[in-house]
Amino acid sequence: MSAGPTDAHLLERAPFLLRDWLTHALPEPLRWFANTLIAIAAILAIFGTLFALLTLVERKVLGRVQNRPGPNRTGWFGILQPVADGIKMLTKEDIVPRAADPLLHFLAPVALLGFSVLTFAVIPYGRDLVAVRLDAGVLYFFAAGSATELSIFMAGWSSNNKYALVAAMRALAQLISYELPLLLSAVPVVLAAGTLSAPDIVESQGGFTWGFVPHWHVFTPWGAAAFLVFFISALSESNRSPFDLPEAESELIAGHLTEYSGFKYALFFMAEYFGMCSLCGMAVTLFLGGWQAPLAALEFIPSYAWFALKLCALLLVFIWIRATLPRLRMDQLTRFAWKFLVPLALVNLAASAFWSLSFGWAGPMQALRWAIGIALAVGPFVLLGRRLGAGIGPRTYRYA
Amino acid sequence: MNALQLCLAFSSLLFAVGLAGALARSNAIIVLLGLELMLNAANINFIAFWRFSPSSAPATGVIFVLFSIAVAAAEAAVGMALVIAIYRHQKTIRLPDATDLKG
Amino acid sequence: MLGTGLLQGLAVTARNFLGSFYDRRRFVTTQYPEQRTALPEAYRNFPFLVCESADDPMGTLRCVACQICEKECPPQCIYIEKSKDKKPDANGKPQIYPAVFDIDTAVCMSCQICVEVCPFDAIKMDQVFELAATDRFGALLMDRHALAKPNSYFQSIHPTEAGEVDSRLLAARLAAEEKARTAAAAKAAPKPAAPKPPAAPSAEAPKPSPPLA
Amino acid sequence: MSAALAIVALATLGSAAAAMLGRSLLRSIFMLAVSWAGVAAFYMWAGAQFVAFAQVLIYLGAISMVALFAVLLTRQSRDEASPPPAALRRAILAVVAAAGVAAVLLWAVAHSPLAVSGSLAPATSVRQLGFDLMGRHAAALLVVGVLLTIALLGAVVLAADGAQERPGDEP
Repeated sequence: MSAGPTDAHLLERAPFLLRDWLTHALPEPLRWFANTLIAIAAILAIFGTLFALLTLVERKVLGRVQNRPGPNRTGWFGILQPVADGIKMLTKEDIVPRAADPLLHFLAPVALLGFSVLTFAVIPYGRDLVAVRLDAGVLYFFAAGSATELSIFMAGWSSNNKYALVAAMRALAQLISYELPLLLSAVPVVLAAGTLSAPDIVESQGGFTWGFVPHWHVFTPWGAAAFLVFFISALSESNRSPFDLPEAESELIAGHLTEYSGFKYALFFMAEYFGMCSLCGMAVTLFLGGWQAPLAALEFIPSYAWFALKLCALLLVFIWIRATLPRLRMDQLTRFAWKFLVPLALVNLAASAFWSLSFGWAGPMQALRWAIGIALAVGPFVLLGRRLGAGIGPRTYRYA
Repeated sequence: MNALQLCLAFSSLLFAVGLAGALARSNAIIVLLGLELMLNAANINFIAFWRFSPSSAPATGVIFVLFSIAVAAAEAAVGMALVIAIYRHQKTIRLPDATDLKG
Repeated sequence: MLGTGLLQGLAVTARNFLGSFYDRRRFVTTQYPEQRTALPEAYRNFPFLVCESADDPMGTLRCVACQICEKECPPQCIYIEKSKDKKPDANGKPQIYPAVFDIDTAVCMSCQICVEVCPFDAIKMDQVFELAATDRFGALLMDRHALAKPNSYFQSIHPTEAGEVDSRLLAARLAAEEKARTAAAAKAAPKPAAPKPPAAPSAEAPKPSPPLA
Repeated sequence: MSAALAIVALATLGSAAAAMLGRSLLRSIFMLAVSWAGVAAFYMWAGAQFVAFAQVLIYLGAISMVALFAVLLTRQSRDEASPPPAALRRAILAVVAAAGVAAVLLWAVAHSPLAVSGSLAPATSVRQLGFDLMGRHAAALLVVGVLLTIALLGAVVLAADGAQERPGDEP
């Protein structure tokens, strides 16, 4: 963690003041170590709490969408439900199948959680509020994220269960397919910002046009398209509905989690929500201006509050989508990735290159720039969408 | 032995392990992965030389490794596709059994 | 265009989400143990025995231990033992009564056949559904003390059916009393000119036609 | 400094050797993944962060996945059949050959006059790397791009089912 802003007001500096108050007595090398530990502890504590609340909020929102109240028995409005769930998970028996590979069976949830936590290191949570300031932070994020696939496969294979194995293969195919559009939709942002460092990408989105339109990447034509692709891929990468094929309850019991119980199951659950949070955090960083305030007049609110607000909004959209869309079929899933998202992301790369090249255009040329930019974003969407819809229609069953 | 020599020894041993695997095993996938290990050993050499003997072009070693990784990825993709094609024809991926040119 | 259907779906869920906060008709959940909805009148689960008064349930059971229900019960969950002696029923006639009347609610399948075959309107379907017990065997086997419930209770849970049964029973009793009176009058009158009632004025109980027959 | 290198090297070599010796194919691939992660750790140690992340992304995220897929698609039995004598002889020969190669290489490493400059290479920023890739090495980058495209197409053609579903080809 860096030194922290000096000219910002008190609330903005609060995390740094708190940290320095805790560690100011320590000698220099030890102090650095303690600061790092505090950063890790803070991330784990905050996202652990967020995970607990998220499980509750998800069930509440799903309930409300289906016109029921959701869990409301444990504590005030069900606020203690996560605690009850946690106690239940912890006290359950940990069952390892006799035919399973015990080492990999144990290692899978640990590795998955480890890699998911690693991705939190490079996300800037506020002005100068980032655990590790890496030059290649975005690449680090995707590298750590891609390693989670291996853990899911490990879980599915080591269970020695046919459902788990099918789920593992599905997870592999799905994660490989959606890794590509996820990366490709992040590339335009890197192109526009000229850096792979997450804090610098957020810095590059500062400022306002006419005082009220923030310079976030999502407010450019290519940015909107890239955000769409990134968001859909993030849904898929975090195994969320409508892309939750690896754990499709209706056909695969619980997918790769079939043979897991008790605390290991809880770890998987936690890792899944951590992955969701970190992907949303990256989406906020790349496209929604990170910790930047949406209006200049609102900059008095501390930056980390803005980040938290945007993160929670994205997470709510995740839940909203889960409440709405039914699950895709496997062939639809891969077709959607390879025939729609990847070409869209590639065309979008060209669109963002055009946007960068035409930076200097002014006056009427500015209108032309917007027209071409929007055409480059919307055109491929419409054309590819038409082609995509062509093959997906109702299926004819030969033997049914 | 200085640090550079340690790195080079590390890479030589990794290369030998990969070579032994590629020569000894009959499973096509393991042979391919042995080749990948040997490529990795070469990459380690590039990084070691870049690290310990700075030249006029500061990033050359790193860039060479990047290219090498790209080539390794291509090799893996084509290699695995070949393995699957062989399996489809011969119903085996044991290399000693895959002796026919015509499948 | 691609995605318009998805947006429509999202709009529907959003409407439901927001609607559940202000529209009580949408938000239909009843918080069960605290709030209860009125059960529909036709709801039934397990049988109970009708008695005339809550003060003396065992003395006023309508059941005469004819054992028709025991024989008809498909899962055979009813067990009856007849009494050796007789007790006067509601009309003052001496009747056999059930010394033992057990229903195993763990076996009962709520088919209502016992109710349909009972000639005395003595067994009816109850609406009590909170029967959970920690003892699998004893707690779900109900004896006649547990099964006996007064007619007023029957009135409260199935008003339509109970009213029908009551009016039928009343009509039968009135007819029987009328018959008895005319019989008594005929006996008292010396002249046998009065038309004789068709049915024999025997001491048989006024037998209503079986319900729902 | 050297201790960290030794730990990383031992872990990498150990898992690589275990992968090459293991009977279970999938376990071998997991061990190889560990070994590739070890190589990435070596890159981190050597200050080549970008390469380390690329290594993790490509080897752990892509190549091990492709290998796992190949294993699952070509699965006959869980383990290889027990080695026949010919295979054993070949394995011994292979180990001897590899040991010979290792000995020669190690001798060369130990006896070469390797010029080590006192200063370590300056850590290259990603920006510098990007300028180099697009400037001095633009042609090579282009060639690699073409190579990857062709490899991808070739892989798809090779792995695609040769017997395409012909019309009227009822199962």
